[in-house]
Amino acid sequence: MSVLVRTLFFAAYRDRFGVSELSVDLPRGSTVADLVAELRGRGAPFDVLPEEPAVAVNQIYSFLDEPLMKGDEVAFIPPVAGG
Amino acid sequence: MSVLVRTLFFAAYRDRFGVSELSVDLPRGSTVADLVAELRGRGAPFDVLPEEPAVAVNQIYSFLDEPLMKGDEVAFIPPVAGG
Amino acid sequence: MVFAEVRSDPINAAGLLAKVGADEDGVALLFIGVVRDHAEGRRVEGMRYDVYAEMATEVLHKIALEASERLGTDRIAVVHRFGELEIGDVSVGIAVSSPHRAEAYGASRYMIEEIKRRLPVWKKEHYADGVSEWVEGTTPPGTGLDGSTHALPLADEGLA
Amino acid sequence: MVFAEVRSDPINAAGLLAKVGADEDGVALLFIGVVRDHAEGRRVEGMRYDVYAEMATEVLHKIALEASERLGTDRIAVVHRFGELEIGDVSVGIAVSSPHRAEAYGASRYMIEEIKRRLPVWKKEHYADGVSEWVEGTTPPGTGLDGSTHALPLADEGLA
Repeated sequence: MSVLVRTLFFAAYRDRFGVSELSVDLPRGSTVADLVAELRGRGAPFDVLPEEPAVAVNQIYSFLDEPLMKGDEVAFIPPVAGG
Repeated sequence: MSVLVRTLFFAAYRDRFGVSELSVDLPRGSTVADLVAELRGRGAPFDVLPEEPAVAVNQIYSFLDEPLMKGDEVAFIPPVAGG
Repeated sequence: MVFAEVRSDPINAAGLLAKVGADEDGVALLFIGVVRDHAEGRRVEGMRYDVYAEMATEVLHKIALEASERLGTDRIAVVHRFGELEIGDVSVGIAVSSPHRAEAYGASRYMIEEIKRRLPVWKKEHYADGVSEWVEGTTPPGTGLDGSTHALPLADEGLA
Repeated sequence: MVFAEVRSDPINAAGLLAKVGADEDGVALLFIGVVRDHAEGRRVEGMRYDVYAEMATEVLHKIALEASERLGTDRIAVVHRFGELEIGDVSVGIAVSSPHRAEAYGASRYMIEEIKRRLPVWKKEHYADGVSEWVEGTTPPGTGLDGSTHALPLADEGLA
């Protein structure tokens, strides 16, 4: 049993990874931290992801211990600079 | 020798006194305080002038000990309410 | 260049914004004072602003110059209206622009506070019951004997 | 009624003001953020704003609702633009109106500060020398392990 989540990359992340979106399969019970570890484990260029990046799960800012469900949208949020 | 000054009344003062402008003759060496005393001494309606009103001499806010010169414009300034 | 004006014609708020702004500015701020339909719980139907025009123009310009120090730019346009105004009419407009926002907010707020403190302008509210009264205001600083404020008996006697 | 929008089309600042205002309001305040020609001493020729559009719309609306509590009215219109912008283009517009000025200034300032703190928007500056770089931003609160901010190695590696 696994959980398929949709990850989104913006701005500097997207430029660096060359993709704006990625589907990632995770073991059931995984958290955002597990997703981060999975991505970083892929090596370059994903290993430049911080260990504790800012994320939004389903468009809500979340902590890294947030459990992930099937179909969740996890966005990696580089430091924001609006205004 | 006397000093002729031009006094201006605005807003509530003007409504109360029925005039917006008055020429007043004062002894040489008079100050704004002397002008106030002269006006208050005329009795109603001028006696409702406060003893220490806000004034502007030649369009600059002034204290009551300001000496007056011939031709000075002395405005009695009710509490302001712009904006 | 600082622009300060006291006028009886309507204020064009968008036009004020157009007077400020520069390529180096990151923000612009427009404050608008509007005649509202109530005051101290009473229904207001309109207002008359009286002004000591020559002095007010000078004072407004001085306030703008002071604000310019805070703003860090001279891109300021401020206009105060006088005469008969209706609900919704703009009585005062203040536009500023500067590279950064903190200065813009500070300078804008400074101007409206100083306008209320010392611009020689008075307003008479027209209430729904037909009565009109001068709004109780603020004694400008730097007046009187010692700069302190004084209760004006005129206000107490309900000079309307 | 609070209006919050993230859009790629130009922002009509005067139109924002027209969305607020009521007979009971004595003031309106319009804040405009504009693309300026310099940043940290470098000459800027333009800018690209990226946005997480669906989330940004939600966050912007939430910020406006929070500001509404401070303002005391729901007369707020806020728009953030994304896409390619030129010098002088409006990137953000915030209009509020309320009976009194202190609340208007407070709510307006609150919104721009919160927009900079947590709106999922990023800007890439185009410099005169042909280089483009993502502007170093702010890690939003309520993220990471404990809500603290973290230096992002990405920024240090000069990801442009």
